[in-house]
Amino acid sequence: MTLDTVGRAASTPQTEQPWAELGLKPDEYQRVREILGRRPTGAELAMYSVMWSEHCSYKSSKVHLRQFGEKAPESDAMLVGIGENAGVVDVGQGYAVTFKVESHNHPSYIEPYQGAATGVGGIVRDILAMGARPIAVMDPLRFGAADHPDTRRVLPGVVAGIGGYGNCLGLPNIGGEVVFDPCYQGNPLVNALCVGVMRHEDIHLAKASGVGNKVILYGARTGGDGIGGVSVLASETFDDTKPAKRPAVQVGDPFQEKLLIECTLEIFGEKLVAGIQDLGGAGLSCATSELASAGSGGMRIELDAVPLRDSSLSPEEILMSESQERMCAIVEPDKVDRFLEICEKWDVGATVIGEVTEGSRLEIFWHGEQIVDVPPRSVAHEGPTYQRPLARPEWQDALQADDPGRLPRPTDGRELREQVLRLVASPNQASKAWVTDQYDRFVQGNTVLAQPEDSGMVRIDEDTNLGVAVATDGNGRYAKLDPYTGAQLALAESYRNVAATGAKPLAVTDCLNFGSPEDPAVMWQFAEACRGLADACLTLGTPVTGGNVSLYNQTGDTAIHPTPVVGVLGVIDDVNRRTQMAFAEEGQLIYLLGETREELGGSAWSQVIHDHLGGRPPAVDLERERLLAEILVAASRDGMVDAAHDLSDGGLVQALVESCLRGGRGARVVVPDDLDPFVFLFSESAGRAIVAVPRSEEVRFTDMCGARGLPAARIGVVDGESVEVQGQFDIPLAELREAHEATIPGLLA
Amino acid sequence: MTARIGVITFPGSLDDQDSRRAIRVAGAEPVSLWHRDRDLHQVDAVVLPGGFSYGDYLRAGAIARFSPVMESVIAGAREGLPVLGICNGFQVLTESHLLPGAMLRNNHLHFVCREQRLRVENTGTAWTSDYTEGQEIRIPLKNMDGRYTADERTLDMLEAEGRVAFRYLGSNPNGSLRDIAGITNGAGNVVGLMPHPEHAVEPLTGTGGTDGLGFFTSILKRLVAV
Amino acid sequence: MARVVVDVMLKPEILDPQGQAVQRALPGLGFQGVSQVRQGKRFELEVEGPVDDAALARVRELAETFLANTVIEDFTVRVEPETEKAAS
Amino acid sequence: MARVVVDVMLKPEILDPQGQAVQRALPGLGFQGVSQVRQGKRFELEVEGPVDDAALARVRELAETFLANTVIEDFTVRVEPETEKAAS
Ligand SMILES: Nc1ncnc2c1ncn2[C@@H]1O[C@H](COP(=O)(O)OP(=O)(O)O)[C@@H](O)[C@H]1O
Ligand SMILES: [Mg+2]
Repeated sequence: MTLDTVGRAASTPQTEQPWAELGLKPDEYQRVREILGRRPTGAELAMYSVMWSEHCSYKSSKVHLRQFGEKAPESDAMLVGIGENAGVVDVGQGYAVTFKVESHNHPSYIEPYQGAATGVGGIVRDILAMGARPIAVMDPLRFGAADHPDTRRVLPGVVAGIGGYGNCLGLPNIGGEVVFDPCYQGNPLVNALCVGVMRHEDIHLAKASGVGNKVILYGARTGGDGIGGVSVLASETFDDTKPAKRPAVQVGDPFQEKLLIECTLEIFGEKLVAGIQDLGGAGLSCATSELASAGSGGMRIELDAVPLRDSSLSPEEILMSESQERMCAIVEPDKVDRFLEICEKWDVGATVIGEVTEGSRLEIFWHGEQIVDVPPRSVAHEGPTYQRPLARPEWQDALQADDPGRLPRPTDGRELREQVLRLVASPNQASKAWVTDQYDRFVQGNTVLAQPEDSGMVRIDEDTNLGVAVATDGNGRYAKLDPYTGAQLALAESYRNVAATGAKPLAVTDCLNFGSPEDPAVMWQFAEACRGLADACLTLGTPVTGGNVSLYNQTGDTAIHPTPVVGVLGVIDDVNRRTQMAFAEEGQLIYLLGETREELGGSAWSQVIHDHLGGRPPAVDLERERLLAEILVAASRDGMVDAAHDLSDGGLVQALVESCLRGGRGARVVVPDDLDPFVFLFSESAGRAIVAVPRSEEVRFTDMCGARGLPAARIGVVDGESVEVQGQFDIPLAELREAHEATIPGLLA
Repeated sequence: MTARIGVITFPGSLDDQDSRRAIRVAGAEPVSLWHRDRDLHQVDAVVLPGGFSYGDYLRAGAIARFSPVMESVIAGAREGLPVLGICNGFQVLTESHLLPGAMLRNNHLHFVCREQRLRVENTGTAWTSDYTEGQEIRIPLKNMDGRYTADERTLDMLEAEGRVAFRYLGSNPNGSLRDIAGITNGAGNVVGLMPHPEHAVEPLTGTGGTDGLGFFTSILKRLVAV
Repeated sequence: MARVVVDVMLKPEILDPQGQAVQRALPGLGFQGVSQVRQGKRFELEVEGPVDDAALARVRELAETFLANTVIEDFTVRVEPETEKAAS
Repeated sequence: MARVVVDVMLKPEILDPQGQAVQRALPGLGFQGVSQVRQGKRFELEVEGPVDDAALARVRELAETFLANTVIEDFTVRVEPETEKAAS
């Protein structure tokens, strides 16, 4: 095969090219030809096709994501905003924190272990590329029905992969989610979040500037794995009737990544890099074009210099390979030797593959011949943008009209008792210890809170005790009923979880998991969710710093529930003041904060007891969320509460049971006069939490709530060996524990 | 002058930072040692930390055992240098034959991370003198390959010589034979265990206790007394 | 009773970190001249009854659907003579 | 260039939970008549130069000291004919 050089491309305009197979649309291919003024070479075509794929270019989502910037609240905390590998937030004392959540959904269905493992690896490199030391990971997960046979294949593999990779990297896993719903049967959602910390002055950006600076590729060798994975896997509806199309999946090497982290941090420490980018989706195509596009000059790459695992790879394949555990750095010439020395110390391969040039072109050579000559911006940042048609689904009205109010309710204490036990034993409400016990949450010795607490919390300074907290939440059932409100509820819950542990919420990351953007109904859901999240972030004063979009999560014509997953980062000045969820002290008073209305749409109760999804999700009151958070943070700081737990799916009774089991203490609770016991226990009204108040603090605490206008009702006391709702039922802790803890092991053993 | 305790970093070591912190909290001076460097820099004792040296590829601890620094550790240990192997470090010690037996994949095949109750069975070692015989402690456990195995003769010998230093209490977390959580060599200077005392030296982190601190205060007392 | 052996190896184009780690350690052990190491899994199945073509076909199916993930792994199935047992 | 294969299996008296887990899953997959499953490791070494007795002896030593832990594992070493490559 003759090499398709730039010269040859110019002289053979008629050559047929496989643009359609590579996922380009006719008009997209035409645009490439216009940009170049000729047909692209094979290598250029490869680059444009991966970089213009949905996954890399956000072509369907971009117009909606813009709102996160346009409506961003004023925030002094934002140091780096959307558009970089990850946003960076000021957390005080000269520290900056970066965090981001990403999806690895499709690969995790095909090869659960490696798909999930490489998902963790990818997000960790993103965080590292900002200049930060990764300090923790989290994993929001969603699977098909808990009792479906394929869930027994996918879930253990995913969990083992996340643990296998994260544990080996030495990153504590401090939280996540495990949700089951038949809608995720063929499309499990494997999202991974990483948090990193650095000093302000250590922030690094992905840009190539300084003519003559060297481009160094370091880390693993480039192999033939995952070629085209990014465009094919992430942008095509998964169709299991055609196994022949199954693309290659990458295998991760967490050990290599650990070395890459330590090596990179040492390189940062000696200030040896002018720009840096991780290699993720679209591999070298992405790294070189993004670095060059963001920088001031051009870039010249000698592709022959790339160390290969398989010498038979073609230049196109090298450009598209998604081999893991690689990074690309821009280094001043007189620092190259030291850079390579540090790599050698850590047994990390490193090679100079090119340099920053004058001019503005990205030029790539192979055996001395030019195979790429493109304006890098056109590849990296000027991909197509679609204003896809959107339409409110015609079934939306009927779904919302199907109010759970008509469902039969428990009529007496005996029925309530029975339903409480069914609720806490249901797969979504049951203990996730089977999963989280496979994750190292202690490594690095700074984990202050981890699962099952409301948020994970990590100390970032051992002398001052400064810390950060992160929670992630999402509820596809709420979002299906109303995507605008559903997205806001996800944010509200995550925000509340952070505040419940005593940290002040600062910033947001999100992973938007949806079906096919080519379906107007899905596109409407997506648009509504973006609008809802952007509006809510504005009101709460927590900017979106970055995130990820995963589309085409559907099997045939059936999309998953719209599932925006929202991560919130908070800061706490002194981690000694954190609030835990456990009711640990006999005699403390239990207060319910917030208002309880009859809100059962999308609730756990409607799902568990009636297998029902309909009506409207709980109403959102963001001002109330903000007030609740302020009270929770103040109460933690001033030592007014000993325990706090937010209320979300499963309502009050779920939270109560969790806090009792965690502390090994019972509770005696009285239903407030103005509430029906069933509504009191199962409603999922937002903006609520329960707290345990020492008697000595009661007056101070209630005065504060009263003065600020936050409803606070004393509902009971920490006491005994059971959860008793007076006049209704009494369930021994042992019975609750058995119900709560046996379910997941029973399903997976 | 306080004791200088070396902590080795192999490629893939993870809990080296925590081990150094624990040594500091106990009042000794941590010294970082590098796997490629044969020189032990005159440390008074050595900790082989937890983690996944060389990714735990091949077998946990199998590749690290051949690193240059281990030649010196093995030679030193034979002459009485106190050595503590935690988790992956314990695996390195068995692979190096400084301690008998071998470590296998947990019988349930999963990584397990939890608070673990242990009984201290031998307080005569360099690393356990600050505990009392039979004392119950709670420290974190986290591993994939923690199932201690040896043939019956070896097990009987360990029991007879009092060299089972720690035993799991409550449900056995990994299928370890005779509930063995850690052992010592005959001289008592080399100790290995699967759970992580270095994660239990301050109330705020780990599982929220300081039961692990005794390992580091024990060695400190012994070294300063010498 | 016969022993059927299923060997499962990562496909050649797939990264094999374990094999790589072993290979990198060899020179340090004074072992030269090994250009590549791949590490895979070996399953030994003790099958009751005759191992005829039908039985082998079933083992093959088992390997394909369960023992290997053919997205990243290849496998071979063979009947092992009941001899070579002892070490080395 | 030749391929030398080292198979490493847990000693028969050592519990093999991985093999057991496979075996336990078989009936659920509609697979009867397998009385035991053991899972081990297979190493493929591409050795440069001729694989004579001396070379094999060295691989055996490598297996003994490094690839297997003989406290718990047995191993076998053999030269593989360069043929059986493809899947199934
Ligand atoms: N996949 C997971 N990985 C880590 N932690 C998890 C995972 N799934 C759930 N958790 C943790 O379990 C606890 C309970 O989860 P969940 O009920 O979803 O919390 P909440 O309702 O407060 O968001 C939380 O601490 C959460 O972080
Ligand atoms: Mg919560």
